[in-house]
Amino acid sequence: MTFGLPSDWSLEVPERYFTLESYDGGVARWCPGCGDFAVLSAVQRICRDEQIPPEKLAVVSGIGCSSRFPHYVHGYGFHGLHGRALPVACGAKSRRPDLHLWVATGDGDCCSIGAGHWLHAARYNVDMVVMLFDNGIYGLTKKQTSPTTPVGYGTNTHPDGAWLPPLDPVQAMLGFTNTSFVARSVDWNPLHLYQTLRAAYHHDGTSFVHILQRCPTYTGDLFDELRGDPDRIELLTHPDGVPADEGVLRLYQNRREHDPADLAAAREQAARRDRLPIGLLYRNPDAPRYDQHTVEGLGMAPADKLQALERELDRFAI
Amino acid sequence: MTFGLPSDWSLEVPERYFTLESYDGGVARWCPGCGDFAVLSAVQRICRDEQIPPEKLAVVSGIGCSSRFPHYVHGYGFHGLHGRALPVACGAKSRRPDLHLWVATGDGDCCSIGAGHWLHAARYNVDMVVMLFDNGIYGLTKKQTSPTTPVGYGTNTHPDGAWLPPLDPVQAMLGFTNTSFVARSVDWNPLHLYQTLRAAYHHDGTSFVHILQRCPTYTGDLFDELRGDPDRIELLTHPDGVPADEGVLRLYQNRREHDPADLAAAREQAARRDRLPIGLLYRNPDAPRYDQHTVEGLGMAPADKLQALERELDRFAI
Amino acid sequence: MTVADTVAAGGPASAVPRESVTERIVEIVSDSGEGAQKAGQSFGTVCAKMGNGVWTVEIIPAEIKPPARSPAGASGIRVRFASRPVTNMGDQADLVVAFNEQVLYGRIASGAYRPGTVVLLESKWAEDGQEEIRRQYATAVAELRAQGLEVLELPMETACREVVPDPRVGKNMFVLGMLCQIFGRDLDKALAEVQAAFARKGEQVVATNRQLVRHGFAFAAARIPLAWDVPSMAGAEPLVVMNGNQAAGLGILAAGIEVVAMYPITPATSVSHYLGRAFARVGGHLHQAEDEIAAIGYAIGASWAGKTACTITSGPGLALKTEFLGFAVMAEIPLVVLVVQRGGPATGLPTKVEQGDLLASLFGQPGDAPKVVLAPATIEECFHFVVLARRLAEELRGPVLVLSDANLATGVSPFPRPRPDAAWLAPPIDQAAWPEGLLPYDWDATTGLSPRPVPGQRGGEHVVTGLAHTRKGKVAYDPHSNQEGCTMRSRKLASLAATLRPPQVYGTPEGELLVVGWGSTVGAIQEAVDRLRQEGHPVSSLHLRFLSPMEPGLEEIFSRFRQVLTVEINYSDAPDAPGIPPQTRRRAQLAQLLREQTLVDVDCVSSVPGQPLAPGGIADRLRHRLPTAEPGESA
Amino acid sequence: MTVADTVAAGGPASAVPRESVTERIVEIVSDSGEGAQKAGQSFGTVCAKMGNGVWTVEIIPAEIKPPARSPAGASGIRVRFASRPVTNMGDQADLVVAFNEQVLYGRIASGAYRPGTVVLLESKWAEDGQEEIRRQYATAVAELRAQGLEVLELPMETACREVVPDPRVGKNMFVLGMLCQIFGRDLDKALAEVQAAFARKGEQVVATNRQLVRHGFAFAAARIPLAWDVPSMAGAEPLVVMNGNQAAGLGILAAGIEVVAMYPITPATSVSHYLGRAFARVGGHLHQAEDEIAAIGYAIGASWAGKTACTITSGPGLALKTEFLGFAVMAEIPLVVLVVQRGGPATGLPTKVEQGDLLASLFGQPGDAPKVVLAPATIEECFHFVVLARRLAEELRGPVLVLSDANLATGVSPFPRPRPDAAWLAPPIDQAAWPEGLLPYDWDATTGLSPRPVPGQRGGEHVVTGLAHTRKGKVAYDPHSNQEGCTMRSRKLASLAATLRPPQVYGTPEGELLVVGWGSTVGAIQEAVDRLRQEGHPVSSLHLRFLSPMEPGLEEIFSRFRQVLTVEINYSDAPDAPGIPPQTRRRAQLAQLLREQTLVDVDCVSSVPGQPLAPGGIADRLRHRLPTAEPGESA
Ligand SMILES: Cc1ncc(C[n+]2csc(CCOP(=O)(O)OP(=O)(O)O)c2C)c(N)n1
Ligand SMILES: Cc1ncc(C[n+]2csc(CCOP(=O)(O)OP(=O)(O)O)c2C)c(N)n1
Ligand code: SF4
Ligand code: SF4
Ligand SMILES: [Mg+2]
Ligand SMILES: [Mg+2]
Repeated sequence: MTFGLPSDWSLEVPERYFTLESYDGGVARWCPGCGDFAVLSAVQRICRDEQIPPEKLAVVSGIGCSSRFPHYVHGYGFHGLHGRALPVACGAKSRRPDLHLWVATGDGDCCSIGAGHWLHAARYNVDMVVMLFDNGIYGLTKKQTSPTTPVGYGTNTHPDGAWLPPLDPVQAMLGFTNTSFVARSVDWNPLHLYQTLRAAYHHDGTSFVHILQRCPTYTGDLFDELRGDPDRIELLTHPDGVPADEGVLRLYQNRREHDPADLAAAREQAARRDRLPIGLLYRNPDAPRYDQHTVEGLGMAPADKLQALERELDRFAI
Repeated sequence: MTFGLPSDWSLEVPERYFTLESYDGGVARWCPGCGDFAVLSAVQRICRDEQIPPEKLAVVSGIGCSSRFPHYVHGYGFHGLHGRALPVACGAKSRRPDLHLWVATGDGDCCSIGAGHWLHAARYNVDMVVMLFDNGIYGLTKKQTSPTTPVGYGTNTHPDGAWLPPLDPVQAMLGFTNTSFVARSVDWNPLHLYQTLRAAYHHDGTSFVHILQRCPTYTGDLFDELRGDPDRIELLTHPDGVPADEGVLRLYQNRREHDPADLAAAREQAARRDRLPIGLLYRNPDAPRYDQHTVEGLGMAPADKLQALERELDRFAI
Repeated sequence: MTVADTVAAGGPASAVPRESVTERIVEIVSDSGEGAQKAGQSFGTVCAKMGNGVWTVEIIPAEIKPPARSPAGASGIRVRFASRPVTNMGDQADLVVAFNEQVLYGRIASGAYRPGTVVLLESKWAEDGQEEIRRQYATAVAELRAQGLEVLELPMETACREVVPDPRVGKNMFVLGMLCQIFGRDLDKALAEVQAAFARKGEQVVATNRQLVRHGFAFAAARIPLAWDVPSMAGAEPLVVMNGNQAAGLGILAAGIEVVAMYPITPATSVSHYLGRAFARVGGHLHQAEDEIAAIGYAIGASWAGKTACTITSGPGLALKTEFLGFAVMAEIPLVVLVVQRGGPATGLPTKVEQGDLLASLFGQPGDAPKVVLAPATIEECFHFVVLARRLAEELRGPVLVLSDANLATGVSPFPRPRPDAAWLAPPIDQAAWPEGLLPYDWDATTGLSPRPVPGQRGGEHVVTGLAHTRKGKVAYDPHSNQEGCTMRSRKLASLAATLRPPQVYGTPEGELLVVGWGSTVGAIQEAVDRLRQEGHPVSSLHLRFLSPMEPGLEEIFSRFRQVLTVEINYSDAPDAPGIPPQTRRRAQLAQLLREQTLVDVDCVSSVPGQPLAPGGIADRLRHRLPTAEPGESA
Repeated sequence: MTVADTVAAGGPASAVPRESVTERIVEIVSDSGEGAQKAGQSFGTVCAKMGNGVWTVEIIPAEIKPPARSPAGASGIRVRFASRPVTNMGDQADLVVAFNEQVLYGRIASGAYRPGTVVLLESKWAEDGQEEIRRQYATAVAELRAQGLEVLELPMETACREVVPDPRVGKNMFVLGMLCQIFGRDLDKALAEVQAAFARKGEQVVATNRQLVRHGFAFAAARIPLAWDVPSMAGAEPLVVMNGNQAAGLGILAAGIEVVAMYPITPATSVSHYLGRAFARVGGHLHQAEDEIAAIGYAIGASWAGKTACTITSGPGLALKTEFLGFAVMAEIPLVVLVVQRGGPATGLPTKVEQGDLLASLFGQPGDAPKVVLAPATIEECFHFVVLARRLAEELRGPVLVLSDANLATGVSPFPRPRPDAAWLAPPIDQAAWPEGLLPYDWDATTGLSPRPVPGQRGGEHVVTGLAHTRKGKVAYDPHSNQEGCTMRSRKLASLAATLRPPQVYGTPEGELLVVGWGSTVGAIQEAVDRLRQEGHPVSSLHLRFLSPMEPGLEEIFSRFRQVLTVEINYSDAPDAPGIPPQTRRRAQLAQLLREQTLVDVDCVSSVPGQPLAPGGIADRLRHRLPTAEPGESA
């Protein structure tokens, strides 16, 4: 067994520099044109730019096309069960504050089977980035209705079109208790995606990023309108928000100065149906973080543990 | 087997009149002073006032003190699994539009283990009343932290006080997609409770009623402030809202005319921390109802089924 | 002149006499999206229409869209057809049409071909623009020949160009034509298939594809020196052709089930894809739930409030339904649970074949949860067992599990058209007044059976609960009530068992070796038994369809054989593995049940390749356990 | 003059000589909230301190606050103490103190008393204001006497009033005093207990309660003609006294586990109640998750990222963890799973005793999920098995299930104080660089064991997945990889089995009947065996602690007995039940495993009363299966 070797938290000799290749987990096996590729390279670039040691990189996912994500990143990956990425991630972080935690989850994985964990993950607010890949469909299982499939959109389980109004993940998250960071971006704008994910990475707490993700294979036309007419999108700007590059500003002429500290305004923006707001909707840097609580007692010395243990036994001694 | 007997949907001879006793399921076994008693009698009174035939009464619950509810109502009861009342209720209603459906669920049952179903039940919006018994604790299992336990409140799993901010069910529901009715009442005001549940009963769709429920055994002091000082409560009034009796108006001097059609206003009210709004926060009578879709094809004649079946087989014939 | 030589030489079909054979296995392999599967299905249908027994199975790549020309990306179809009914995909292929050489590697790795298998290979790669591809192609052809495959390089795309600008769409129909010529199929039947397949896409498309079929037919006549005939079998009763998931879907319709609640999961999902289109036509309601727990909860709610509902899933979903299954047993709610097994444990092998959920189906629930477990052995039984399951669920007032698997789910084969009967349909919901004084759990002391009051029945008001309860449905924690409840629920299985007949032995009723199987392996096992018997080995087989309760008389049957072993597609420790003493050896799942029940030393031959079993493979693994046969017996 | 007569007559203790006996069973029963349990626990501790073996178990009503004076509402405690170690709650009580007569009915129904049991009954009801109550009381006393119970009516509350205004709070300590007098207990020890118990509540409260104890002592001396002595046993090694859930909690501390994730469920929750207070003191983190799936997911996440974590649950929660348990097996994540069994199936009997989760623990997962399953037999083992489980989970790189039950969870008994060892603690998380070229699943071909790279280890980067995978952790769907993975995971159990020794037979190594048990029944079974042997029956017993893999040598042990049967608290069809042919008889859970493994015709004596087994009850059920004993043997 490898256990029992001396623990060493500061093994960093010699100085290392990480390139994009340092995070390359091998050929990604998504369909040509899949939006997941864009997210993958954005994350790899952030890791490079932040110089995250690969061994400190923890990527957790559920099941789905998007949940294949960890396999394509060089680091420690946890490709778990459908819908269960968030509890695993919270547990992983509970005693490992040193790990950089990213979660990849799909609209079905997070909002359908994982919905209960999703709501509670917001409450826990542990420090991680949650990337919600929303392609409006179940991809891996070949085109069944997902909670975010538009009404009337034909799928294999609803050939005559989905019946229920599509779930709005952003409005839902803004209703959850203790949500501390909610942003939205689109896979087809790498600049905005990068800046959004990077802002999420720098937020202390759970950063939810709702990513509109193209699935050319099953919902190729889903975002045609948004992509064809950038005016259907409204760019949220603010000094505390997602920094907007030149290119982004050029493309999205509709902008709104939105203070991410204002929850009511965030809910209002999220509820709009005329235009789709992208950028940072809400951020509360002061929301309590469960992971600050869970690390208590970390690294207590064995001798102290044994002493405390004897004291516990004393309570039951006769 | 009892099957195969002729079906008969209109057996109503002679005229029947139902009294409170008609809905009496036997001695309720809650602790003395438990708020559940008040809810039980309110529901029984509504059944009497609405003259619901007991055999058409379907009461579904999960597991918990509050989920013992069906046992104490004379009617058809489903005392199911912890957290799973809502999927069962939706299934029960799917082909039985004639049943009057009530769901009893606790803050743990609905908001913790049942959270995923809760969010999706809002989307389905089938016609039923969902009574969320919120005593801020796990009662049946003897005082463990629930999602709604206040920060710092001592429980058996958190003797030094709950750590996470308590989940706000009303704000959550107002963020869910397709929520069509959200109200709040308190067990210690029978008049308001009755009127609120009755309004819920008359709403077409899923009516969520957040009931602040006393648990003298484990959280006896939880609502002292609210009960001691009625001014901590703000009564929501509106022609489309919960009708307020004299007694209620006398007790609650703080009132606000709130239009339940206004979602933004509802979210604002729900977010307030100075006073607790009770009454109808939100109502959308036009939200699509899944149960209007699920009944399609109901009662198709056997002969027609066999014909259709032959046509199906033709598709595979060679 | 051998096939090898003629093929090597090439030349017209007329160069060889048309040889009559009893069966052939054909594959079409390609990159995904090249239409190989459509061509194969059409060819299979033509063969079925001409009176052959047919089994087609699709070859599916791991990813949704694998890169082109990758061995792992092999996509396509296998068609096995014969002069008798075909019940499985068989051993190695006789003929394969390949659109590129790389995909062949994937198939070879999974043992799909043998020396002598004829490969009709697209030859365009030889002149490809990329030097790399030209080299790959040359190497591959050499390697294939070295392995003894008979490779005939053909410019199929070039030929297609004479009909269509872009052969990528269309060459599949060209291949259909080729196969019709090679196997002397009735061209009109093929053209009719094309008509049907493309009707929706308009006259122009139909015309072009018919043209392609004719063209492929002519091309083969001129260029491919192969001519086989697989005579049809007697008997012209009306047939239907479909896969096991479609059959199960039709069974749901025929059973009069009105509510199916599911959550998508491979390989079960295609049942709901079928229902998504068809269910409404018979007035049914398909519910895609937010997860598997909600799906079974919804189905149980629907059953409770009215007609018996159904939920459909596979391994991981079955795991999530564990708690609710126990509830359905405890509260006695009728329910049909269709489990299309896949490779496990955990997410395992989502698209692959395994029979690994037997013990979980019987024993998954904490506490004692007796329930009925059935396993259809054929595509036809996928239909009829669902009809049966609905009835059993109501008569026994509880859940009935139907264990299908990925092999049945994806295999396509013809079977006699069912004759739906009004008696199969669920009766209307009983809303008559409930008999005065009759209790909600009026257990018959011997059978454990009891009638069920349905909401709406005046006087039947009661509460169902997952807690221990009395005949009145009242919660009770006393020793007697719990013992009685458990006993009554278990008694129901015994009362069903009493109605079952001993299973039929395939082969002679006594001998050296009895092979016991369950589920989709029946055809492969019986073919293996046939071969061994022809070699003179006294081998018979037994196939179980009821796993809980089991069919009676097994001890007596086993006693007539010197060896009894099960053949299963699930894990068992190899008997000769290092550090595996017999006492702690972990055996195949059915073998465990049989040993416990009969105390006979039932051995097992099992593995988890993720593939259906091939008759030849089974025969090989059994042969070395057998004494060498006396020649006499082979007659 | 018999006890009966003296008791009937009443009078001072001095009226009878102090009789020395080897054991006594005492109960205090009351409405809930009357402090009976506190009094009983204190009395038990006093007995333990005086060197007796002790087993106390609380009597818990179904509802949280049942109405007063209701038979179903019986709340209280049983204390069994003896001149030897006590391992179970025993048979019928010798003495019962009752605060009202109604609660006695509930106890009688569950067979707690026998003719001759002495009842010290509160007499105030005879003069109650309500005529109804007076009548109930009179009827009950008559009925109790008619059933042969020795009822002594005592004005306990009146007596208490001399010390406190409201006897409802306080009479429990008065009873403690009474019991000390009756059993000649050291009054100072009792007063010390009171001191400890009430210290927090201040001097005044302490003083009053000490006063009550003294008063009860005197009262008994003056009014109760009973005087017994239960001599202490030899050996004065330091002891601790606690219940099995506290022991398991301490085991978690002693194992160096730092993360426990759970969701509340009876009867497992009290472990987390203890951890809620104690865990932080050793630097641990208790996570109450949103549900059981999240709890095990959180624990698996914590294990994956660092130290082996633990999750705790009972039946319904175990059902929900089914899928994740399969994942832990597949991905090889160390995990400790503590299952405190209760009555099933479904919600079943939440507070009651059952051993019904054995098969679900072994076979619950779809696909093959080999895992270690242990069952502590005593409260002491609840502590040590958790320590063992953590080590096994790491060495075998997978989940280890520890099956406790409601009997161990609620029983309180002294055992030798453990001597915690630094070696028991989990080693610090290894963050050293991962050896160059070492694969993440470097399975040893024989043992299936492999070292595990932990996040943070440079060079060990890889992905864990629930899909079939290679030694590199790469997803693979090919036949070889899946077969190899399944084999390696199964091989791990064999390698553990190889290290196990055959279990020890209790009694002679051969004879007529061998009784096999597992879990919390060991004490009751061995007492039953003792009694039968005293009657001259050649009966022995065997107790299994490893259920997966099983301890070796069972066939050999079984071969030395004419009959082998299991005694279990789970369901089995009665052999003589109507319509239950032997082939389809559904047997007790361990019996099924033993039959499959040994092919010995292992029978079973099992039932689901929701109660712990009593030695007398077991002996009765075994006796009629035995030939009448030869007198000679009884020596
Ligand atoms: C418990 C369980 N249920 C169902 C499945 C089948 N399944 C795999 S992925 C998936 C949904 C994928 O959709 P989404 O989460 O949106 O991810 P995407 O493929 O679209 O990226 C489903 C239902 C499973 N693997 N496990
Ligand atoms: C699957 C499962 N997990 C846990 C439990 C134990 N349990 C029963 S009720 C309950 C929570 C009760 O709290 P709540 O839902 O708020 O209802 P209350 O008792 O407060 O009315 C729990 C955890 C269970 N019965 N089943
Ligand atoms: S199916 Fe859709 S989501 Fe999945 S890989 Fe292909 S394009 Fe991407
Ligand atoms: S514990 Fe609380 S919630 Fe439960 S019955 Fe008693 S008072 Fe009511
Ligand atoms: Mg998706
Ligand atoms: Mg509660």
